[in-house]
Formats: sequence, structure tokens, C-alpha cells
Amino acid sequence: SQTATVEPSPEIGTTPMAVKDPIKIGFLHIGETGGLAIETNRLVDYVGEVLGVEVVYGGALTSVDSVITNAENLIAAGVDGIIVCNFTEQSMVNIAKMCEENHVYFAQYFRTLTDKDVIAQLEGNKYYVGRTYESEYDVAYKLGMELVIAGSKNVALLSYNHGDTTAETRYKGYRDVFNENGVKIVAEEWDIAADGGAEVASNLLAAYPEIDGWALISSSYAPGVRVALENAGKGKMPIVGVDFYDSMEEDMRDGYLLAIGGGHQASAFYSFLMVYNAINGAYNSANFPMDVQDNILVLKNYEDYQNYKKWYVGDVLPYTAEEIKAMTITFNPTHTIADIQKAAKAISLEDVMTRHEGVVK
Amino acid sequence: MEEQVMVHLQDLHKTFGSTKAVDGVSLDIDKGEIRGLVGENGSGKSTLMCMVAGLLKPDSGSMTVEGQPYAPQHQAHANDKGVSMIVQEVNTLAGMTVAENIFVGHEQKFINHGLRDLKAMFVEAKEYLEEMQISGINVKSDIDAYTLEQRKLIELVRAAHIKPKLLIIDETTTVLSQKGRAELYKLIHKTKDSGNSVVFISHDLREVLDLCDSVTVMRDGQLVDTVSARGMSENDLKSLMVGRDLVGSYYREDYGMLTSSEVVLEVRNLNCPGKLNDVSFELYRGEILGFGGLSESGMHNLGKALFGVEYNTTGSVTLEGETINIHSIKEAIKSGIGYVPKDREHEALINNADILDNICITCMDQLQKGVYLSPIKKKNFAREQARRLNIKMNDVDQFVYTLSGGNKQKVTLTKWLARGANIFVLDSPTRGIDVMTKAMIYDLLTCMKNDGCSIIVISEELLELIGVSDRILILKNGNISGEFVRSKDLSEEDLVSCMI
Amino acid sequence: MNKLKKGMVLVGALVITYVVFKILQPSRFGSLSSMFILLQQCMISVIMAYGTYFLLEMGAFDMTLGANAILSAIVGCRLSVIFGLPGLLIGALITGACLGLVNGIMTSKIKAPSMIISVGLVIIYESLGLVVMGGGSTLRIDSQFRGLGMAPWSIVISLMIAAIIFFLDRYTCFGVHVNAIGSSEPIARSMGININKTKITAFLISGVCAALMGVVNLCYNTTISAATNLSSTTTVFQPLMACMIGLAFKKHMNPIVAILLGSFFLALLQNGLLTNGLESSMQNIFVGVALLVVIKVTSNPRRYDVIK
Amino acid sequence: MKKETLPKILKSSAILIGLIVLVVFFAIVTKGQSITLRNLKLILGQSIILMLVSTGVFFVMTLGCMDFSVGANLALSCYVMAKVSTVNIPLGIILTLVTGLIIGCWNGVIHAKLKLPSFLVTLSTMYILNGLVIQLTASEPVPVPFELFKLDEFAFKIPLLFVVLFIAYYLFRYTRFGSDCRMIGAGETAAIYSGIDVDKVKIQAFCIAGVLASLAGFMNGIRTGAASANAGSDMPFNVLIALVIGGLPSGGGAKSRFSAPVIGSILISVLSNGLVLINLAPMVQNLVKGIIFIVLIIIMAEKQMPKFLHKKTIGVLAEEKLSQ
Ligand SMILES: Nc1ncnc2c1ncn2[C@@H]1O[C@H](COP(=O)(O)OP(=O)(O)OP(=O)(O)O)[C@@H](O)[C@H]1O
Ligand SMILES: Nc1ncnc2c1ncn2[C@@H]1O[C@H](COP(=O)(O)OP(=O)(O)OP(=O)(O)O)[C@@H](O)[C@H]1O
Ligand SMILES: [Mg+2]
Ligand SMILES: [Mg+2]
Repeated sequence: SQTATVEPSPEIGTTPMAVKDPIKIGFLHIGETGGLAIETNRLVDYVGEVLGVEVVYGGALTSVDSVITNAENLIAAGVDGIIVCNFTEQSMVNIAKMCEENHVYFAQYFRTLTDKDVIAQLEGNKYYVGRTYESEYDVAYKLGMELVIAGSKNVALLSYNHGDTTAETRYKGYRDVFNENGVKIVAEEWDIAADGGAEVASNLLAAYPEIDGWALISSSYAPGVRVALENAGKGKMPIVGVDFYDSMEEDMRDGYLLAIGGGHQASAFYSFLMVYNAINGAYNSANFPMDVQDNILVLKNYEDYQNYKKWYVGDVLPYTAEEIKAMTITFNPTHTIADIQKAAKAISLEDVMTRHEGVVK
Repeated sequence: MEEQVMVHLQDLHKTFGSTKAVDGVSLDIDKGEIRGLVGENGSGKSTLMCMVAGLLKPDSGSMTVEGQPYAPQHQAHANDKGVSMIVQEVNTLAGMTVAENIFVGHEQKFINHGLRDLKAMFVEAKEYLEEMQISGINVKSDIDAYTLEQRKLIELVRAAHIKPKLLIIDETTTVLSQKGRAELYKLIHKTKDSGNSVVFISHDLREVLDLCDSVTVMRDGQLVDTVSARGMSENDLKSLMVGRDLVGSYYREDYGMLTSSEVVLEVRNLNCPGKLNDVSFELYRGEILGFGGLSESGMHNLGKALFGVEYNTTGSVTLEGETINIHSIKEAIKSGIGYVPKDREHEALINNADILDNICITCMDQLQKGVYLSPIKKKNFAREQARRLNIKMNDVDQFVYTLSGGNKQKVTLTKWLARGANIFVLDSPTRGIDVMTKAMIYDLLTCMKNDGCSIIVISEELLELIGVSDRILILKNGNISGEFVRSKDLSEEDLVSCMI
Repeated sequence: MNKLKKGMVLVGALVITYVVFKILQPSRFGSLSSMFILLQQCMISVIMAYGTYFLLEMGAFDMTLGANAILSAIVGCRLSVIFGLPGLLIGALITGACLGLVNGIMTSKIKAPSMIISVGLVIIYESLGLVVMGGGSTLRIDSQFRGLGMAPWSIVISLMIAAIIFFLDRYTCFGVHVNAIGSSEPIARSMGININKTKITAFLISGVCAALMGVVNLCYNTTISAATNLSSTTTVFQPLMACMIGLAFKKHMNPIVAILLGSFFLALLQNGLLTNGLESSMQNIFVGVALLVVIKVTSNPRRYDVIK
Repeated sequence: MKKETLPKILKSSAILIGLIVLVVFFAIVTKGQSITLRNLKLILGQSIILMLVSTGVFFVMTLGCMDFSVGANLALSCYVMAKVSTVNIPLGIILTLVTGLIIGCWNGVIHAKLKLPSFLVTLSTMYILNGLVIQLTASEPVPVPFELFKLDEFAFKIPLLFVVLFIAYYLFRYTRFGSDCRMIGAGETAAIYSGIDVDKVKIQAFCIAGVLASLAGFMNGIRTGAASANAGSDMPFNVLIALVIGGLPSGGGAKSRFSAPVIGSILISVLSNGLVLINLAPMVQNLVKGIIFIVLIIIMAEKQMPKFLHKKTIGVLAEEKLSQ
């Protein structure tokens, strides 16, 4: 086991990096495709630019192993901090060890820890700054409720691969709300490819004529379901799902998409700020890990969508440069984690709209 | 004179890496002539003719056909110019129909307004087959369904159907039965009579002399001489080929010496549906037992059966008292049988592995001590074994495909000798091998015999059988149809009478 | 006789599968409408299967077909916004043809087996797909083109392809040459067959088929998203399997028909399992087993046959 | 006396040169960062899993066959280890290897005894195992007991790796098994006629591939701390690439060299590591990777269709051969 810190690059010699050397933060991004991933990367790039931080992207995340490999490579690349969206909690143990050995601060986004063994392992790790996570359970529950209100009795549930923490939590949310309200999940399909919605939905419709509502663990299947409905001549049928997708506009407008949850790209943003501040010595590591909870937006109609488009992902992102700087120790000596927590707790369509009144035109 | 010449070769050269395969050959082949081409293995016959047939490109030199400059790009191109060749190796396309094989490269012939006219193709193919009186072949069925000989005949049709001005036949007779040869000879004469020319390559000098008007002799890639076949004797040819006089024949000279009466191998009621029925015989210690017959008589299957590679055989094979499982190569080898198959390219040797591996492959259990197999030991072992038959090579790490057919055959024998096998089954041991190598293989057989090995020689060359074996059994569609004991006045005719 | 029997194996498998599932799920499985939906779906995937036909005949493999389909569809989709239907079709087909061409040239000029080269190319094509996607994650095709992906048209298109492939295979020199190369490249060369030309053509065809499949698929799903990390290769396996089934029965029935039956068989199997509430993970297991059974049934190798 | 021409020598060591060029390039671009002792150890550590798997597949490919099931095998073995280790760790490790052995044996037996093409057999195994693993790891990944995390150390992994490599090398070079593999790859018919028990050798080779894949599964377990469905999903192709750019003739045979799996795997790790170090945009990273693979393949690969992809393999099995 190897405990030397990162060798600074030769020509800077031994001058402490805090002085001139720009801070490097490693970003284990969840991909380049998918609305969420794209918006997340955009926001992280932006904050990096505002704070003059060099954002180092890890390689592609194909398997759990690749998460660790990329973390290793980032550390080797000499980053001062890492934000990671882990596939499995257990892999955090290895990453944590690595970061501690190399004095690299790290934080999770989109994720928290639930496995008590893992928590035990990471307790008292001076570099585990914290995590930003949203309640996947709640959002699924909320969306399920929308279906209940819309009067669905027999819903079909589509999901991507089993074993993914997010998918499973969302599943629980749906399952509970349906149980409590006497709605039956007549058919559930897992491991569906992003563009496999149409095929599966068609087959389900043929096999289960009684289906009258769709709960999607990933809303990327929504267009497919819509196609299946149209092809089968079933007319409109309520669809709810999590995670925004590019072409959701039409589906919202035409009233196929009853409600959709998502827009939580800020998650990585908060973790990024936490790590940035930690690197600049803002926090007392005794308080690590620090929790930040943010919200998943739920759009219930076309108007919501238009607002989201205008205020959230328009030319102005949810936070302006000033707002970002206000959340960093380097620009705001009085900064505490509470700033970030407050911002995260508060974030919502309304919040952004009020804050950016006048900024966005 | 000029209009007499069909093909003229001017100072052709071809080298493969270090080997000068063809070294400045100039040659005229007249119209309506059957020209024999002989020479030791590796003397350049195939290479030379491959260049004429467009299979190889000459490094330098020029050719003319009927006075027209001629530089074939590939076989089909040569065919268009009226030159076609039947090559030494099997040259058919597996997984395709007979008809497709006959016309491959000439498909456009059957394209009428954009469509490939299969019917026409089948009809025409059928015609050609009938024309040459080749029966039992369905032009629509897959070529894989036919035997080596039948496939050769199909190649024959492919070469003949274009009515070539020059027809080249390279060591083809060796795989043909008497009947097939008859067809071949007929074709050759027909070609001659229609005023076209034939080049005939063979190691069977007798055949060459009988068939050809004149004979060209090659040595080390160079042209030695072209002589008229009339009044030429085999020995004259041999000495031309080898470059010095050879005295006498190279067969065994001993007669009437009695072999031991100890039975080493006893075969009872060996059956193999459609190939062998109720074949029984015994092999004595130190005996050379010859098997003769037409190539379809089942003698080749007999060899396979004894070695355990023939399918669904029944019957019993008893080796020095104990019966062995006739379905297991392993057991055959364990009980000291060594088998030299007819198909040298696929079955006898691993062509793209080196000599070392090919020799040691049968001797692993001797070479490996516990779980350790010493490469050095392997190498030395292979070296000394290879020396026993003085194989012509740079070193044992030379790849086998770079060896001449003759040397390949030596390697095959070596690998069984190395294992100390004492019963040998040799299927066509001298096929396509030149006189010198032949002679040395016959001597080898005698030595092995004297060392107490028992040898079964399966061969289509009757003289060879008469020459080397103590006893000859003739097979005729699966049955033993005659037995002959070694004697001076045994003639081919005697054997043939039992074969057909 | 034997020939016929072997041919019937495939049909038999279809019937048996249907009957079994029908018994298991009388109400849910096998209604006419659902079978029709199934037919539509397999009509789409079969286009790619036909594309691989000549490649398999030559013993060549092309893992890029999936990536090709996606990239072509993306290009077509983008162009359709500007040029409408022509943009969609021509754009996609030209892209597919170009990619096919690249594969062909690569495999015929480079000293390396096609499968391995194509794996390398997949990575490139996938990232190109991302680039063309231009930031977005999913593209949606205008609803006016949806017809292409549905009943009359999708079927017409794939039948058209089937006809073309059949024609090429049976009535042109190209078909023979492909076969010859698959049987023995050196001999084919010595017979004056232009190896490179034939190979490149075959890859070109497969490329075009992949693109067409991409378009039809896009019109059926209405959306398309780029793939990453070789994920596109998974889309190749099913058509590949269908095509292998087709080739396996070549000696017993017309391969073009066999391929169609094969891909319908696979679709039927999965649909049956789905209606029995088995997850796609379970479906994998069955597909695996089915694959094994099919090869076993169609092959009867002998002792000492060499099979790699 | 071999007459090795210069181009020949260059070709035979091309991959090493390629590796060196790559390393030097990254070293320059990252100002030496990529060749710090730590990073080099990192790369070695990252290549272990791939190296184990491709070492196993190396034997199979030497035969001229292929094994596509190694990835799924890895995932399943990883699951077995995670599950059983919670009860008893040694037992867990043993059962993990047994799992791999069984899978390899299955592949081998089906391929050799039923005479079905390895490419399809292992493809079907892959499908089956994938389904199985997804079923088993459904609802959530299965954690590995923490005692085992201690093993995720160079002190343990590197010696283990070297032991495995040594044994494999020994098998390949100094036992008849190795030479039998090469001979079968070079000419199976002749090998049969020379009394090699081809079926046995094939089964053994597939077993080795299976066991090494499961060992890799074990490594994956202690590294990632849990068994999850997508573990090893990218294995089959990576192995293929690694072996080919490592210089293994894609048809196997007598020319197979043991250096292939080792150098190939390391090279792949160097590449992915270096691309992160020079902080390329993720999209570009893939592009560059693909291009470099192609280039290396162009340099390395032999013109020779892998036997496991040969026409006979993919379908036209049906017809009987009357001739012999
Ligand atoms: N690929 C090759 N590379 C190098 N040398 C070769 C190669 N093929 C053949 N040779 C040389 O050719 C010589 C004889 O090979 P050839 O193929 O001509 O056999 P052959 O003359 O036909 O003998 P036979 O009539 O017994 O088949 C060998 O001594 C060998 O040195
Ligand atoms: N493929 C090859 N590669 C390298 N050298 C070869 C090759 N084929 C033949 N040769 C060389 O060409 C020489 C002549 O070979 P060729 O086959 O023409 O002899 P041949 O007269 O046909 O012998 P045989 O009577 O046994 O057929 C051989 O000695 C060999 O050295
Ligand atoms: Mg010759
Ligand atoms: Mg020869």
C-alpha cells in the first residue's frame, strides 16, 4: 500500500499547489447520452469555469470495476478532489481507501449510503466530504399517486436493469403507492434497452388488454409506449416516469405524459461545491460526511415543462455565477455547508423563477 | 516451323525466397503433341507449368501461344487464351455444386439478360460429364459428396470443357484408379487428335513413355533435355533426371527367403458398410504384406480401419494374442501400430508446424518426465530422429509446408519410427515421390522388415507391390479376391485379373 | 426425404413453440393481433439478418452493423428535418453504404480477420454517432414518417430486401463468388475471382441493409439515441443468430425463407416467455438454450470431423 | 540457423515497440506523471483481471476455438464468492473456482463431444449465464464480506498473478498439454491421426479458461466489493482485442506466443489510463481508443480467418461427407 501524495508536475517544482496551480476536480460522469447526463455535465462544466477549476472527466463507466479504475486514473491524473456517482455502494469502500491514501477529497452525487457495513467502513474518513442525493422513493411515490388520481387500476411497469440502486428504490416507491391504493401491477418488465420501449409495450398491450396506465422507472421508454398505444389504437393512456428526456415536449403537449420527474442535475453541482470548498479548507473534517438533499422536480403539465425549459436549462442555468460564488469559501469567507444545504432544499421551479426574475428574459 | 509451335516459353525464371524453382527455361511445345515432363521432386515441373497456366507469375521471361504474346493474369484468363491445367493438389471448392465447380470463373457464360441461368449450367455440365463417360455424378449435388478421385475427374472436366489448345496434367494419375486413368488417356488422345497439345507430368516413367511423343527432363529448375519417347528406356530417363547412371531396379532383390510363422496381427471378419465385408487375414512378424486393388476396392478403408479411424467398423483385430478396440486410435498406437495415410496434406502431417513438433507429437509420453517436458530434450530427440532418414532441411525448426513431398513423407515415417512402432500400415507410401526418394524408402522398408517390423503396404502401383511385398492380397469391392506369394515370375497381369 | 425432414425441423419448432405457449397462456398468448405485432417486429430485425447473409457465407463477421444502424438513423433523422423523406432515406442509406464500404475496404486490404477489425470500428462509429447527435441525447422522427415503420411498409421493405438478396444469391455471379470465397479464398483467387471487389460489395450490401433497418426501426420507435461502450453490438447478435439458423438449414430449404422463419422463431420464443411473465433475463436463458438446440438438431458431425 | 530478416524481427516485436511508443508518448504529454512508480503499479493492478481472463482464453484460441462466455462466467463466479464467503471464506473461494471449472467443462464437453462450434456454444452459455446472474443479483448487488477487502492489495494480487502466469506459461511451454494445444490449432486432423486425444485437450483448455475467468471473478469481487450483473460485461471483446493486438494469430496454432495475453492486457490498461491522464473529453477518448485499436490490429493481426469463425462452423454443418 502506497501513501505518497501526488507528485506535482516537474516545472512547478515543490511549490504548494494552493498558490497558483489551478484546482483539479475529477468528475466520474454518468455518460454523454441521456438528458440528465447532458445537463449534469453542462452544469459541472459551468461551475468549473466560474471557479477556475479544471474539471477532469473519467473514462466511460461500463461496469462497477470501471468506476474504480476511473477513480484510480483520476487520482493518478493528480486531481485534488473527486465527485462520483457509484454503481454499487460497496465500491465506495475501495474508492474511499484510495482517496484517503492520496489526500483526495471525494463526494457522491445522486447517491447516499444505506448498507451499514459500508457506512461503518467510511466513518471517520477525513476525505469523504459528503453526498448529495434526492429521494428517488418519494418521486416515484408522487408520480404513482398521479396515476392513482388519474384513475388507473391495472398498470404496467417498465424498467432498466435489476440491481441498480436507483431503479430499485424507485420501484419500491411505485410498489408502495400502488399497494396502498389498490392499484395492481399487472405486468412488469426489466432490463429494457433505452429504445426498446415500443416493442415491449406493444407486446404487453397485446397480452394484457386490461392495462390502463404506465409507470416507467426510466421515462426514456415513454415515446415507445406512446407509439405502442397509437399503433394498437388504444388512444391516450396515462404515463408517468422519472428522468427528463429531450423529446418529452411533444409527449407532454399531446397529453400522453401525465407527469414526469427529473431535473435533478444540480446534484453533482452541489457535491462539486462541497469538494471545492473542502479542498480550500472550508469545513472541519469532524463533521464529514455531510448530507445535502435536493429535490427532483415533478412536471405535471405542459406549462410546467415550458417553465422548466425557460428557467432551468435555458441560457441561464439554475445558478448564476454570483450565486455560485456565494456558495464558496474562496469568494465568501462566511460560507458554511448550510448555504449549500439550504439552496438544495429550496431548489424547485418556483425557487429558480423567483431568484432569476429579471435575469432570464 | 513457326505455325507448328503451339506454346513457346522464353527464358522463364521463378524463385521462392531462397529456392530457384525455375531457372531460365525456354521450351517449345508443338501442335498435336503429347509432351511428357519429368524430373525429381522439386525440380520445378509444377512451378513451370503453373506459370504457363496463370497460377503463378514468372519473375522474368515471356511466353507466346500460337505466336501471340501471352501473359495470363489468372487461371480463368489463361483458359480464355486456351490453356488449362489440372494441378497436383486437390483444387475443388467445397460446399458448392459440381456444376458450379466446373464453371467457376466462367459464370458470365451463363448470364443471359442479367440472370444467371442455372438450368443451362446444369444441362451443359451434364453434357460434359456424359461426353467423358463419367457416371454416378449428379451435377446439382454438393461436391463434398464425392471421393477424391471423383473430384479429380470433375477437375478434369473443368479443364477439358474449354477445349484447350494446351492441356497440362500435373501428377494426376496417382490419385486415379485404372478406370479413371483410362478416361484421362482418352481425353489426352482426343486433345491430340484435334490438333492441340498436352503436357503430362508424372513420376511414373513407364506411363510417360507409353503415353507421350516426346519427353522433357528437368533438374534443379533447369531444362536438361527434350527427347523423343520412342526408343527411350526408363533407365535412360532416370539417369537424365538424376544426372548419373542408375544400375538395376530399386526394388528388393531377395526371393524365396521364408518369413517367421509368428502371427503378430490377426484380423477376423472386418466389416465396414459399403466398403469392406468380412475381410480376414493375418500378418506375420517381419513380413511385408501388400494390399492391391482399384482405389475404390476398399483397401484404403482397410488401412483406416486397422488404425481405428474408419467409421462404424465391426469385427475383431487381435494383436499378439489380445484383441484391441478397433474404434480407438489411442489403442492402435499404444499397441504399436503406425499409420501413414494417403492424404499427406491433411492427415499425415501438420503442415504449418515445424518438423520438430511433427516428429515429437507421437512421442510425448516418452519425452515428458512427470509433468516436465524439456524443450532441449525435445529438440535433440527430433534432431537425431530426423537424421535417421536424413531429411533434407535447414534444421528441425523448419516448417513442414516448406518441405518437398518426398521429405514430407520421410517426416511422416520418422514420427512413427521414433515412437518405436513395430507394425506399420503404409497407404500409398510413394505417391508423387521421385525415383531417388522411392528407392530410399524401399531400402528403409527392407531394413524395418529385418528389424522385425511387420509392414502392410497399400498401393495402387502394382509393380511396387510386386517389388516389395512378401505376400500380396488383392481387394475387389470389399472382398479379398486373391492372394499371391512373392516370386520372381509374378506379373502385373496376374494381379489385375483379380482386381477387375 | 432426409432433406425434407431437416427442413421441417424449423417449421416444427415454430409450431411446437406456439402450441406450448398457447396451452400455458390460452388467453394472453398468440392472439392474431399479437402475432401480427410480432411479425412486424421481426420483419424489422430480419432486414439486418439478410444483410449479414453474404458475410456469413464468406465467413466474415461484422460487429459494426448495430452501430451502423444507429449512426445512419441519426443522420437520416437529422436530414429528414431539412429534406423530408428523401433526406431520411438517402441520407441514411448513403451513410450506411459508406460505413459498409469502410468495413469492406478495411477487411479486404488489412491483414486481419473481419470480426476483430469491426470491433475496433464499432468504438469509432459509436462515438461518431454521439458527435452527429450533437449534444442531444435522443432524436425524434417527425410523425409523418411513422408509416415506414409500420405494417404495410415495414413488411414491404423487408420482403423487397429478401427478394434482392435471393436474386443476388441465385442469379448473379456475385452470389457464386461469395460462396467460392467462403469455400476457399486461394482457389477462388486462382480462378480469377476478384476477391476484394466481392468482399467490399458484400460489406456494402450489409451496410445498406443495416442502415435501412436503422431507418425502419427509427420510424417504428419514433426516437433514436446514440450507443456507447460497444452496447450497439448486442443488437447484432439476434439477427446474426437468425442468419445462422438460415445458413444451417441452407441444404434443406431456401436460406432466405429459413432466415425469416429463424428470426420469427426467436421473436415468438421471447414473446411467449414475456406473456408468461418471465423477465428478459430469463428470456436470455431460453434464447441461449434454443440456440444450442437449433445447432445440435441441424448438425450431425461424424467422429473425427474437425469443428472449431 | 534461422534466417530472421529485419522486417520479420520488427514484426515479431512490433507490439512491444507499440507499447513502448505509447508509454513514452503519454510520459511526455503528462510530463512524466504517467510513469511514476505509483501509476505504473496502478496500470498493472488494473490489467490483472483482463490478464487473467485472456490468459485462459489464450489456450482456447491457440486451439483455434473461442470462448465468449468468460464475461458472464466472471459475473456468476463473483456472485458465488460473495454469497458463500459470507458463510465461510475458504469454502467461498473454492466454490468460486469450482463454478468456473464447471462452466468451462460444460463449454468444453458440449463443444468437443457434441461437436458443436465453440463460437456458438459459448455464445449460448453467455446468454444463459447472463440471464442467471441478472436473476440472482436482482433487487440489489450482493456485497462481499469485508474481511476479503484486505486481499485487494498488491502484496496479495501481484504474487497471485505471477503464480498464475507462471503455471500457465509452464503448462504451455513445458508440458505436452501446451504443445498438444498448438498442434490441434495447427492441424486438427493430423493431430488426431497422431494419437492426440483432441477432445480431452479441448475440454482441459476450456476448463482452464473457465477457472481463470472465475479467478478474475474473485478479483473483481474483492476489488468492487460486490457482485453485480454487469460485471465483466465488456470482457469478451476486450479479451479478443487484447489477444489479437498482443500478437496471437487469430487462428491459433503453432505460432502462438504466450506473450500475447500479458502484453495485450497491459497495453489496453496503459491506453485507458493515459487517455484520462491527458484529460481528453470523454467523447474523444472513445474515438482515440478505437483508432489506436485499429492501428494496432493492422500492425499485429495475421491474415487468417479465425477457425472458430470458419464457414463450416457457422451453419453448413448439415451435409454428410461420403468421401474419406
Ligand atoms: N512455402 C515454401 N517455402 C520455402 N520453401 C518451399 C516452400 N514450398 C516448397 N519449398 C521448397 O520446395 C522443395 C520441394 O517442394 P515442392 O512443393 O516442389 O515439392 P515437390 O517438388 O512437389 O515434391 P513432391 O513431388 O514429392 O510433392 C522443398 O525442398 C522446399 O525447400
Ligand atoms: N509454394 C512454394 N514456396 C516456395 N518454394 C516453392 C513453392 N512451391 C515450389 N517451390 C520450389 O519450387 C521448386 C519446384 O517445385 P515444383 O513443385 O515445381 O517441383 P516439381 O517438379 O513439381 O516436383 P514434383 O514432381 O514433386 O511435383 C521446389 O524445389 C521448391 O523449392
Ligand atoms: Mg509438382
Ligand atoms: Mg509437388
